[in-house]
Amino acid sequence: MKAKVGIDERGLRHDGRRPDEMRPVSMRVGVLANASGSAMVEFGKTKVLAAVYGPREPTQRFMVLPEKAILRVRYHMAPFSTAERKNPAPSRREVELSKVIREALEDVIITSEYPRTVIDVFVEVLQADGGTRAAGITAASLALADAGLPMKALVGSVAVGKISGTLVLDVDETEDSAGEADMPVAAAPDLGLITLFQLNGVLTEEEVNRGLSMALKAIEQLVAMQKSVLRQSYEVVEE
Amino acid sequence: MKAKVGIDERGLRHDGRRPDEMRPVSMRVGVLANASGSAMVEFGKTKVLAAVYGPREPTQRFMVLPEKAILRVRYHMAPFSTAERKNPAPSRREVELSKVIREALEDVIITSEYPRTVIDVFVEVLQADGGTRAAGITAASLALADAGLPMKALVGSVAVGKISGTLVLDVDETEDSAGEADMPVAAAPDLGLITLFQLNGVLTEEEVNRGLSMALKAIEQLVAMQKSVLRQSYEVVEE
Amino acid sequence: MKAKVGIDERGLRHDGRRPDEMRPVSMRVGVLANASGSAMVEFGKTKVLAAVYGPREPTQRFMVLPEKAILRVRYHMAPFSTAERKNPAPSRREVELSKVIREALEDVIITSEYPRTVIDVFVEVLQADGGTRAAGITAASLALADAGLPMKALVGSVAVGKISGTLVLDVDETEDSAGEADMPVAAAPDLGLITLFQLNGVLTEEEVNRGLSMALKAIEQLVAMQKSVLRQSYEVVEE
Amino acid sequence: MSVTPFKLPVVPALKRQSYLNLYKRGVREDGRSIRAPRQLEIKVGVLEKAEGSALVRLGNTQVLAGVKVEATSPFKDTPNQGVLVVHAENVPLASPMFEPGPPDENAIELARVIDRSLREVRAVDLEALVLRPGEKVWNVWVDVYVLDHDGNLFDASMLATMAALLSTELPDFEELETGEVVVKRGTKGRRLKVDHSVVTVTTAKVGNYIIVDPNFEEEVISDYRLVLSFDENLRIVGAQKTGSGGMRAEELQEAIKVSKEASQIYFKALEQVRGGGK
Amino acid sequence: MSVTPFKLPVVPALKRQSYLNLYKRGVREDGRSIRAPRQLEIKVGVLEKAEGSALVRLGNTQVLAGVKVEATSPFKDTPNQGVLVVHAENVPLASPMFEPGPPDENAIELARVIDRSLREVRAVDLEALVLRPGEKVWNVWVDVYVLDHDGNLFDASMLATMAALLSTELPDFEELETGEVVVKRGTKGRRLKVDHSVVTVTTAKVGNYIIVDPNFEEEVISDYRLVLSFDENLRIVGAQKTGSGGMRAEELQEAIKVSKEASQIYFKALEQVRGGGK
Amino acid sequence: MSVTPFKLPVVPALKRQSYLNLYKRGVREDGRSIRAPRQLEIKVGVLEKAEGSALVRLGNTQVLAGVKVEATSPFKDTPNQGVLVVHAENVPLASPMFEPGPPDENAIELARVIDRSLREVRAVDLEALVLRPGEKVWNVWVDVYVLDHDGNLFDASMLATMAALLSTELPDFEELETGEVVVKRGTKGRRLKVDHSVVTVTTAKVGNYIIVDPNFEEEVISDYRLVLSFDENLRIVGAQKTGSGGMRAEELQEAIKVSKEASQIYFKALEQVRGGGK
Repeated sequence: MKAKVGIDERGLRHDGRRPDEMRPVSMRVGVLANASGSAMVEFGKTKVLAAVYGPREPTQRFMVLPEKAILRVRYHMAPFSTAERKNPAPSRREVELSKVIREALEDVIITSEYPRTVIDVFVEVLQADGGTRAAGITAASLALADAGLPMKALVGSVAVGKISGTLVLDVDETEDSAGEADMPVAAAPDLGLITLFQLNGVLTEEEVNRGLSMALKAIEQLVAMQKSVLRQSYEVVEE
Repeated sequence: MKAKVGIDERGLRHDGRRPDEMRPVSMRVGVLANASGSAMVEFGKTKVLAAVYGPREPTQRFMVLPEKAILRVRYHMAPFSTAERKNPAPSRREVELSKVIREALEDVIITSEYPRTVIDVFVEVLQADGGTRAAGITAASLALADAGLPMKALVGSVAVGKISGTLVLDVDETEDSAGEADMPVAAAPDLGLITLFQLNGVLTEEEVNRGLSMALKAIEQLVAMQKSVLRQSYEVVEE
Repeated sequence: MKAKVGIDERGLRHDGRRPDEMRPVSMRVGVLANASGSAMVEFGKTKVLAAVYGPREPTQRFMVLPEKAILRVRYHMAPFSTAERKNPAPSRREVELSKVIREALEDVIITSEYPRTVIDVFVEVLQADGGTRAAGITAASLALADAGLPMKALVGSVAVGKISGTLVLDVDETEDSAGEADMPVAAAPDLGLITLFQLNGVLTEEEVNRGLSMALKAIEQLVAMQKSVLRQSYEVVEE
Repeated sequence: MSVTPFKLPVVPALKRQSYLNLYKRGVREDGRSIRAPRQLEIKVGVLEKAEGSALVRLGNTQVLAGVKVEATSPFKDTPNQGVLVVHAENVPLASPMFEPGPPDENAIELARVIDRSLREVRAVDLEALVLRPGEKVWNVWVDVYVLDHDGNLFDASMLATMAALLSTELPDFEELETGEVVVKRGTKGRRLKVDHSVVTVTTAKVGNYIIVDPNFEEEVISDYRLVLSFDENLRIVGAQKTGSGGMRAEELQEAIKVSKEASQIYFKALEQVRGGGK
Repeated sequence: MSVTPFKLPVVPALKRQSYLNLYKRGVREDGRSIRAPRQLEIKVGVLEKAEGSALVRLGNTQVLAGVKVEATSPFKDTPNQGVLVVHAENVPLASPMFEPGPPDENAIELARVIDRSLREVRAVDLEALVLRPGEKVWNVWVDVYVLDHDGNLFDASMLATMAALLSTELPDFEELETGEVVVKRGTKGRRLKVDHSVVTVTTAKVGNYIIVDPNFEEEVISDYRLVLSFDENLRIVGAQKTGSGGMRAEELQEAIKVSKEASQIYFKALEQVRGGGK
Repeated sequence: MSVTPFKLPVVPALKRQSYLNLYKRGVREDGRSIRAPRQLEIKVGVLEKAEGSALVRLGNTQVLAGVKVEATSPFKDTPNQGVLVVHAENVPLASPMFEPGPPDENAIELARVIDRSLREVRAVDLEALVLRPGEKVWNVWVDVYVLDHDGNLFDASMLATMAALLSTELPDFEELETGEVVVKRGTKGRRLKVDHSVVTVTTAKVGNYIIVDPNFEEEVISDYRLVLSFDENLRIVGAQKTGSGGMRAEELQEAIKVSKEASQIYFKALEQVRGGGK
C-alpha cells in the first residue's frame, strides 16, 4: 500500500502533485451572517469553517484578564467529516489541537486593546482529508481579520510530510496514513515567526530544517492569498 | 397484536373504556411536607408526583431576570417506573418533555410578582403507563396552586390517540405502543388557551380538530376536579 | 483459601504477625515542595501520599462560610495502585471515603481562625494493600500539621479485622478479602475522641468493644510516632 | 432541567411595532408576504466523503446535514430493520447564543421532531437497510449542523435532512469469514430508499398575526411557534408547539391551512433534489 | 471532593435549647421518648408494575423503594450468584437542599451502607437468583427514592428496601434458542428469597444526649450520628458514624444498647410485612 | 475549548531581570549552566504491585509512572499487536494550579506527546505482546502521575515512562477452556521488550536565551517552550512547540543542537536503569 501512495518514476505523488505542490486552495471570508468574522478554507477536499465572536463579555465572570482579552479556541470535527462517523464529544486529539491552534494565533492578535473581554474562535472541520489543523488556522486567521480585530500579522499554516523518503508539502489523508512523518507548521511571515510547530514521526535534523523551509515558503503564498481575499472583501463592502 | 388493543364490536377499548372515556383519575394535594406545594395525580396506573419550591434565590446568581421569576422544570422518571429499569440519568426524551412542560405552565403563573427569583417544579413519574406528561402537567399545576403562587388559571392535560382508525382519549401504554397517533394537549380552559400541543403519528386535518375538541372537553373536567380538590384542601387548612 | 490467611497453630497470621501487631509503619513529612504541607505514610505495602493546600481563596466564590474555613477532601486511588488498573474517574467508594475522611479530620482543625477560606486535603493512594483510608487519614493529619495549621490534636487511624474468628489489627488486602469483618477507626487520643467509625461485616457487641480497644491502643502509638516525626522535621527546619 | 430563557436579546418595542405595521399590510421587512417562506436554496452533495449531504439556506439561516452509515447489529425487537438516527447540534459558530457542549434542549427538541416526523410516515425504508437478516443492518446517521441561525431552524433542518437522505448512496461492503462486515468507504453502491417526502412548516404568532417562516427577531417577539409536519399527501405527520405563549383552537386551524399552502414551496424544492439527484 | 456542608439551615440557639430542655426530661417535641423512633408506617405493593415496592413514612420522612429485576450475565468470580444493587437518589422534590443531578456523597453513602449491611449477612439468597448457571442470573435493582426528607434517611430507607425486597415477586421468563432470556413483564413467578431481616438504627448525639431517630432539625444540631445495622439475631452487621463531631468510646457502648432496643420496633414492622406478604 | 491561561502566578519584573542577568553569564539561579538540566534522580521498582514503576526527580519536579497490564482483545486493524496507552494526570497535590477532575489540555498534551514519540519509533515491541494471535493481547497502561510540579513536566514524565517500561515484568497468565485469560497478579514472567530509548529535551526561550530544562518560574516568563524527542541514534522522533510566543527558524536550529547535547544526560540515566534492571 505504501508503494501506491509514494513518489512515482516521474517524481509525482499519488494525485499527480509534485513534492512541493499544495492541493488546490480556496478561501472565502464573510460566509456567516451572525459571526463577527468568518472564513471557509479548503485544501483539496479538506473543508474547514471558522467563525469569530467578540470581543464580548465572558460567560463566566472570573474568566478575564485585567490587561488584555482572553482568547478561547475550539477545534471541532463535524460527525460526518470523517470516514467513520465521529462522536461529537470532544476527543483528546481535539483538545490538544484546540490548544496548539490557540497558541498559534494568540500572539498575533493585539489583545491588549480589549481588556476584560473574551474573543471566541470556533473552527469546525466539515470534511477531513488531511491538514485540517493547517486549514483551520488559515481560516481562523482570516476570520479574525474579517472580524476587524487588530492583528500584528496574518497566520498561514501547512503540514510537511515524508513519504517513501521524500519530503512533500500539504499531505492528504492517504499520504498521512502511509507516511513516515507529519510536521505541521504555522507562521506569520510578516513577523518572521513560527507560531505552531509539531512533528509526529521520524526525521533527521537536516530534514527538519529543509521541511521547515518548504513549509515557510508555502505559508508565504497562503498569506498572500489571504491578503488578496481580504482586500476583495473590503472592496465589496466599500462599494 | 393491534387487533387486541383496538376497538371491539361493542365499540369499547381493551380495558372496557369508551373511546372518549378517561381512566380513573385521582388527585391529591399537599402530599409532601418540605415542598412549598405538592400534588399526586394518577391516570389509571400512571402515577406522577409534583413538587414546587420557591420563589427562592437562584443557586447560580446570573440565572435571574430583572422583571420576573424564572421557571425551572424537571420531568424525571423513577428507575422503577418502567418495565425495564430506567437509567436515572436524564434521557433525551426527558429533556424534551421538561421543556414542553415548562412552556405549558410558564404563562399561567404570574411570574412578574417575583422578579429575580426562581420557581422550581419537579415532576417525578413513579409509575409509567402512558400519559405521564399529561398527568405530570396536571399535577404540576395543582402543586403550583397548592404553593399559593398567583396563577391566571389552572392547567390540565390529556393525550388523544388513534387506535384502529378511531380517536380515543387518554391512551395507556398498551394502546400507545399499538396506536397510529398520540396527540398530547394541555390547556387552561378558563383562558381558552392551549399551552401544550404535540403530535406523534399521522392524522388528517379533520382528525386533529376533532381530537383537539375531545381533549379540551376532558381538560375542562380535569380542571373542575383540580378546583374541587384545592377547595377541599383550603377548607381543611382553614378549619 | 480462608485457612491460608487465618491464624496458624502458633497464633500467628499469614505474614507472621501476632493478631494485635501492625505492619511496619513508615511516616515522612514535607515530601512535596509545592504543597503547604505533605506526608507519606506506609502501612506495609500500602503507600499513601497526602498534601494540604491552604487556607486559600475558594475557586467558586459562593463556597465559603462566614465564620470558619471550609475543608475539602479528596481520597483518590492512582490507576496503578490496584491489581487491576483502576479507572481514574472517582468511584462511588472513593466518594464515600472522601466524605468519612473529611469528617474524621474536620473537628480537629481550628477552622475558625480562617473564615471565608478553603483548606484542601488531597489523599493519593499510590499502592493499595489494605488499610488505605487508615493510612490516608494518618498521612492527612500529618500533612495538616506540616502545613502549620492550628490543630486541637493529631489523628491516627487503623482498621481492625476478624479472621477465622479472631480479631486482628491492621488487616492487609489478603486478610480483608478473606475476613469476616473490617472495622476502620480513626481517633484523636489526646482528645479521647473517635472521629471515624465504620463496620463492614458481622460482629457481636463484645467484639465491637474489644476491637475498638485494640484500635485505640494502636492509634495511640501511631500518634506518638506522628509527633516524633513532626518534631524531627521542625528540628531540621530550625537548624 | 428546563429553564426560562434568560439570555435572549431584547427587541426594542419600536422594532416590534414596525414589524406589526408591516404585517397589517400582509408583508414582511424583506418584502415577502406574511404567508411566504424566505428565499430557499438547497445544494446537495456538498461533501464528497459523506454518504449524503445537503446545505440549505433559508434567508440567512444556514443548515448543513451530513449522512454517515455504519454496519451495526439491529435492535432485538426489529431484527429485520435498519436504524435511522437524527442528531442535531447547535454549533457555537452559528449564533452568539450557542455555547460549546452537548446538545441543549433546543437541539434535542429539533432532532426529535425531525426524527418523529420521518419515523411515523416511514419516510426511509428501513427494511431495505438489512445486510444480513437479524444480524447486520445499516445504521444511518443524519447529523444536522446549524451553521448560521437566523430563525426557523426546524424547516431548514428538515429540508436539509430530507435532501441529504435523498442524495445518499450506500457504500459497498464485504463480509468476512468471521461474519464481520467491512464497509468500503468511498464506493457508491445503491441509493438509499426514501419512500416519502416530509417537510415541516413553522408558523409564529406575533401580535394577532400568524406568519410563516419567522426569522430570528420574529421568533423572539412571537408568543409561540407551531411546527407542523406534512407528507406529500398533506397528511399531518407531526406537530410541536414551541414557546410558552398560549394558542387558541382557531389559531391552530388557521395555522394548518396556512402551513399546507406554504409546504408546496418546500415540496417543490425537494422534488428538484429528487429529480436532479439521479 | 467532599466539602464541608455550607448551605445547611441555621437552627436558632433558642430552638436548640428548647430541644435540650425536653431531652433532660427524656422526651421530644412530639411527645415521644428520646429512645423511641417516630410513628412508622410501611405500605408494600404500592406500585403495580415494579417487581416489588414499599413506601415508608417515619414521621414526616417519606421514602419509596422500588425493585426491578433484569436478566444479566453473572460476575466472573461468582458465576453461580445473582446480583443485588442498591441505588439511592435524593430526588430534588424531597428537600430544598437537594439538587437535580447524579447522586451526591450523602446519597452514595446511604446506598452503600444499606448495600453493605445486606451483603454481609447474605440477607438475599443470591444463589437462588440463577437462571442458567454461569450464564444468566437475575440482577435485582433496589432503587431508594427519598420523597420527603425530615431526617433519618438511613432507617427509613433500609426499612423501605427490606419491605420492597420482601414484597418482590420474580417474573417468569423464557429462554430463546439463541440463549437469550426474555423476561415476561407483568407475570408473577415466585417470591424473592429473603433469608434475613436487617434494620439500621440511627442515633444522634445532641448536647449530652443520645437520641434515637433524629428528625432533620435534630440532625442539624447534632454532633454526629451513628448508624448501626442489626440482623434479627441482634448481631451488629454494619456501622457508620456520620457527621464530623468526635465520639467517645462509652457513647458507642450506650448507642449500641439503645439501638438494640429500638430495633425491635423496626423488626416488628418488618415481621408484619413478611406475614402479610404471603 | 482552549482558553488563555488566566490564573498563572505573576513573576515580578525584578525577578525576571535577575534571571536574565544570570543567563548573560551562562548560568542559572542554582548554579547550573543554561544548557544543563537540573539534578536528575530515577528510582525504578518503587511500587511492588505494579508491573513496572519509576519515580523521577528533576530538581523539585517529581513524577511517578506506573505500568499496569491487562489481557484484552486487539484492535481489528492490528490483530497481532498489543496495545500501549499513555495517560497523564495532573494530580491536584502537585501544584496550587491543578484542580481535581479529568485531565485538562496540558495533561492531555503531555500524554499525547509522550505517546507519539514512543509510537513513531516503535520503542515498545508490540508484536511481543500477543497472548493468542488475533484474539488476546496485552494492553500496557502507562499512567504518568505528576506529584510535584516545578517545571518541565515533559522531560520528567518521559523519563519516568521509559524507566517504568524498562522495569516492567509481565505477569504469568492462564488460558481457561472458555478462552478467557486469567492474569496471575504478583507473578513475574518475562520482561517487557523495549527496543528503543526515547527522551524529550525541553528548551525554553526566555528573553534572548534558549535554556534547557526550565523550572516553573522560567516557564512562566518564557515566550515558548520547544519539546524535542530523540531516539538513541539522535533522530528527531517528535516535536511540540508549546506556549504562544513565536519562534524564529534559527532558534529552532539552535534548540535542536542544544537539545541533542543535553539528551546525553538523560540517555545516560536511562542506560543505568537498563543496566541495573537486569
